[in-house]
Amino acid sequence: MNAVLILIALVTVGTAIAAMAGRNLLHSVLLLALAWTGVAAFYLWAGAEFAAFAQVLVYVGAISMVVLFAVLLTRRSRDEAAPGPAGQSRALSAVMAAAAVAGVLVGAILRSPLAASPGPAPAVTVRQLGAELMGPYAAALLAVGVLLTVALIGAVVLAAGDRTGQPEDNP
Amino acid sequence: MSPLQFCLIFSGVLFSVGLAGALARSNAILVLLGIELMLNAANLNFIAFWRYGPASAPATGVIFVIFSIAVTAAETAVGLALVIAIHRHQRSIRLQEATRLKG
Amino acid sequence: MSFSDPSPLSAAPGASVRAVHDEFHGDLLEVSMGPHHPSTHGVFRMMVTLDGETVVKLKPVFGYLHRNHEKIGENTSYLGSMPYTDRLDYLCSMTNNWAYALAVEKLAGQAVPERAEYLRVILAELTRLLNHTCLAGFLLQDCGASGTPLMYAFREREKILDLFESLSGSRMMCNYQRFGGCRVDAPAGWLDAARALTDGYGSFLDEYEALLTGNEILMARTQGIGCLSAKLAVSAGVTGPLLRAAGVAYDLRKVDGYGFYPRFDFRVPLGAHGDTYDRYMVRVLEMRESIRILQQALRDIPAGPIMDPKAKLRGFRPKPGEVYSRIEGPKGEIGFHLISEGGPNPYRYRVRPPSLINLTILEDLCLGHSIADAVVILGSIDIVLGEVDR
Amino acid sequence: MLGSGLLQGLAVTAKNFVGSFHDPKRFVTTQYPEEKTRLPEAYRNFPFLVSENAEDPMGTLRCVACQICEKECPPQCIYIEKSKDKKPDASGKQQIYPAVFDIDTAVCMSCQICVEVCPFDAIKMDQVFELAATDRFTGLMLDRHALAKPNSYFHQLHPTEAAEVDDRLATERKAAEEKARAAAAAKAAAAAKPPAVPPPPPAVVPLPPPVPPAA
Amino acid sequence: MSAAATTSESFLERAPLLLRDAVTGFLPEPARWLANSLLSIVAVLAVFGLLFAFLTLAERKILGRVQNRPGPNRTGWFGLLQPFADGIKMLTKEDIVPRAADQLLHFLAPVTLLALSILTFAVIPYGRHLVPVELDSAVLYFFAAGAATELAIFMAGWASHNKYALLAAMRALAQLISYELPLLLSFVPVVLATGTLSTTGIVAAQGGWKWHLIPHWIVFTPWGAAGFAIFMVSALAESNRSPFDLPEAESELIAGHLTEYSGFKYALFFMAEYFGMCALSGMAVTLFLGGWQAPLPVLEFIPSYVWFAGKLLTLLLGFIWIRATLPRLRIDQLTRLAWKFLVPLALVNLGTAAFWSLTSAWSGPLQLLRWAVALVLVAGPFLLLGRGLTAGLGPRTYRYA
Repeated sequence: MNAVLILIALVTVGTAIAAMAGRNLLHSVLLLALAWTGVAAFYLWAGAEFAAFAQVLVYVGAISMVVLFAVLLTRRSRDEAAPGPAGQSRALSAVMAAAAVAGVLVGAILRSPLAASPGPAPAVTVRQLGAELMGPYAAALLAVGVLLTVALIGAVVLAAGDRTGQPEDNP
Repeated sequence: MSPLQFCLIFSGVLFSVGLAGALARSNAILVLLGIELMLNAANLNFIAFWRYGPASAPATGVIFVIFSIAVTAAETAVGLALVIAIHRHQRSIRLQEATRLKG
Repeated sequence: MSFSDPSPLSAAPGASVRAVHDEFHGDLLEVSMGPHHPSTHGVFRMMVTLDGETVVKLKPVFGYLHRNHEKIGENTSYLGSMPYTDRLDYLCSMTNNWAYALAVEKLAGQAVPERAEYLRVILAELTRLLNHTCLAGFLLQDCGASGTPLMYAFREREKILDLFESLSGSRMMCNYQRFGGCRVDAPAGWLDAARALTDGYGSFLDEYEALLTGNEILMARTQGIGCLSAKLAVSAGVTGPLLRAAGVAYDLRKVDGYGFYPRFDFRVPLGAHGDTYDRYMVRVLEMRESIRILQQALRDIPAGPIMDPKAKLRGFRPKPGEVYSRIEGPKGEIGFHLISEGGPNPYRYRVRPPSLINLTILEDLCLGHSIADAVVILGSIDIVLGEVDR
Repeated sequence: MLGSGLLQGLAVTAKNFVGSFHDPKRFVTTQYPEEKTRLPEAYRNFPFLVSENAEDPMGTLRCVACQICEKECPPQCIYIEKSKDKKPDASGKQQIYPAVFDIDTAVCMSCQICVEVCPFDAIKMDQVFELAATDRFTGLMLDRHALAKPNSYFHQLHPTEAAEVDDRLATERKAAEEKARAAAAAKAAAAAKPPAVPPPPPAVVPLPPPVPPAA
Repeated sequence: MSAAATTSESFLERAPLLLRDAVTGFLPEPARWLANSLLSIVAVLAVFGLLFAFLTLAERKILGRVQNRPGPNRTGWFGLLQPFADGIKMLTKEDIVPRAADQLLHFLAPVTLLALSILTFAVIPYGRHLVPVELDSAVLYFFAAGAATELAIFMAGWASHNKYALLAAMRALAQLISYELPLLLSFVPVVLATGTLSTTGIVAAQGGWKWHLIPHWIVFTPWGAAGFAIFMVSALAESNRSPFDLPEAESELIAGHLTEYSGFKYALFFMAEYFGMCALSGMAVTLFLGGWQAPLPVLEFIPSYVWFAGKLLTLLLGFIWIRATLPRLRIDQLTRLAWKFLVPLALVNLGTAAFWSLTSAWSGPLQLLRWAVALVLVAGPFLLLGRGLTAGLGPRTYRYA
């Protein structure tokens, strides 16, 4: 099964790099949708069926849509024309910083004695998940619900702008 | 290299890619997407430890991921609303130009 | 964001469009709808500037079907222009014929026998039924119904066209009226067939209204959309059902009382809002009134000659003069302006096409509404490009 | 209530769906090439030239090339050249005949004005509408041979009108004969020559048997 | 396809399994599993491919009859060969890609769309023993795969580099974002009542009859009927069918996202639309109409897959009937319908379902009270929200001069 895992990792990281480096914003978003699907594939591989489908539903089905919508709404903005020298040096330093972070992380991971427990994937049914969510995690669930509601309202308020304040000029 | 280590490295690389994107790009939407990628990398860790780590409560990792996804959805919604608001005021979504708090 | 347009009912046409335009300055999309587009009713083009889906500018472009009608009319004999009038508004050739014949008769001082006058009223009202039925079908097609209302409309229209065919020999290009009467008398059984059609038309309208008039989607798509104020309608010279839907009681059948219309008892329906729904409903109600006129005319039509014996077919040269004559066509006031110098051809031949003049208010109606509404509003104006472009 | 209008509409379409299986008033389409609708008598399409005799159409054309139709035709789709000589027509009278008579059916708009203005009832409207041609210039240009159809064909297409026309022609011919006879008699009387001229032979040509129209 | 059949069932019920075993029975175990999976893929594709072909014909015939005309009747007996003639026509047509188009996305869009819509077929239980893949969270899988289809429509619209297509892409996105929510919310009560996300489990929970007469289908409860209605309206919108066919509104946007597609790519879109319609109808049957369960105990001798097919076809005919009747909504009305009507209704319905399952022990006169309360909870919000939605609209009276 490791070959599958390596394939998933390669596809995910590859699409993510292509998305982050790409010139075309829309291609980036679509490639990222692919990367998110790769992450979902990893969840599926690991046996977390529910999380995988939720990932696809939320990321590919909703978030990428909203992002695409935002891209279309802002498509005429005057940027992304040509990164100036400042942009290039910034990109270079950003990549270097990220590479440093990656180096630290990988080094740390490789040095740590992380032995995988050889057992099979822990089986978790939807019913179990539901029971957990309603039992020990009920408070967290409520908090997330409140957070989502607040975020929704906030997003609407932010995006709607101040249309009401405008004068009604009848031609 | 154990599978757990491989998964963690996978997640670490994904995190770095997201970080690089978030730092390097000036387009607000792409920065947001880089952050999304970093969050995903974190979620990968949850699942990896849930799968290979020492046995804990059976559903903990998955539940964390589910919460994380929900929070990410909220974050994206607010973030994109901000991007649109910035676009409305500045006619641009370059973060360098979004320097004023008041439109 | 254009998708959150709160309620089109509250906005007068064009209201706050400029404000939105300024806010999103530069984000406009210019779409050329037509000349080949499924719902521009012919070779008509709308240069639409869209903000999201909202129309902020609309420029009608026409002339693709220009055929030099008026110049040909100056170089053809009076009779020779008659078949060309069929092709103005090719859905309503009978009323076009009548309007033209009326103008020439006025010019030449030609009398018309009683039976011919009755026949003209019958044919004009049948034409009105035909036109309004078609319009209702096309309007619903523009609203996105998958052809069903249009097919029902065409099914009934066929019956009227069959009547026209058996009377005049042609379904659409009737070329039936002559100066001083009608070309041929109705064949045996024609009047009975017309009576049967008239009596059955009410039930068709009932069914059609059951399909559509109470339909919530249709109401949502048409009520409050494209409101035409009475002021704008009058100052733009709009006539016909559009004007009456805007609440102005102006029907040439009542105003001029041409033909034998004063002999018939009928009412003129008036709208209150001037929106697309009113335009649709006023036409439906007009059809019901037309049925009443038809029933009276078919009851009262006398026997007798169809053509004034003094009328001349060949060598027709009216004395010098100038006339303008108009009738209430299904689409509005169709008029003919003729100047004679005593020759076989008119010196000046000019048509007042209702479609063209009604079309001039298109932008005023569409501003601030979405592109989907623009299509429906265009449909509700009821244009025929043959008449717009001539 | 929201939705009642929609349900009403659905009921109407359902009624039509069912009705299309049993109600001929609703189901009105005809399967065209196999099944043809009956054309009304008044139906008109493109003009044809009436000849008295099916055997000799060119010899018995009613047209005398007066060119009124050519002049009156609104789209000017008729082209006529008069003959230089005269030939006897169906009644044996010497007449000018059309040496060329072309109608461009690509231009013709089927208005029937040529029929109305013709003083000789020589041009009438045909009912053949399946006229597709592979060449739009020559295929739709009909010459006098293609245009000539016998009177019996006219009778088939428009029986009422044809009977009227025959009546009228017969009366006119009779009147002409009467006039000729009267003129001859007057002439004879004026000449005051005792032996009377024998009456001319009857000029009525028996109608040819009806032939089926060229479909 | 799994689950061993018990021999007590009728031969017809077991026939597909027997057929499968006859084909793959000789193979050793791992290869057999693979062969069985392949076989079910082939079976699903063949059945739904043919269904697609004849559904297009049925749609045209029914539309024709509704419009008082015969519909296609020239190719073959009753026009039965029409879909194949159309297919050949589509295959032989020139494939045109606009020069300015995003070539890769323009190609990928129809492929992605079709692939995703085929994916959704995997978890629908077509019969007692006919489930291609049994998943614990099958319903979630179904909607995850279905949600991604709109991405493909967006790709098509954007890649065409055409203004109409771009407008269609915007509409498709707005439509998806709006209708995903009521679609998901409408089946949550079902999950609540059955306690499972597995399609087989949901169907199994709807088995049995009350008084040997009324099946325990979810649609026969007040909240189930409301949920079914919400689900079907949202399914209409999700599958871009009339009256919600805004992305390809032909009277406004020519053909929307399909404007620049021709030939076989166009056919793929067409196929995907019908597959999506079939899959959503199949899911509606599974969630609300008892899946493959027979409506009456005496009718159980008819194999389960026949019942499923019957219910599926009924829903599909409903889709066609609606298409034949209704005009199209406008995009803002469409989103308003979703956010101001369907979503609140679905949320209230969730409460109704909760009430229903909490009071499942009530009996006697309390049972009547339970029905009354549930009906009020369903009808009240419907009437109130409906009034809000149609505020300012209504039939008018006209005066005469």
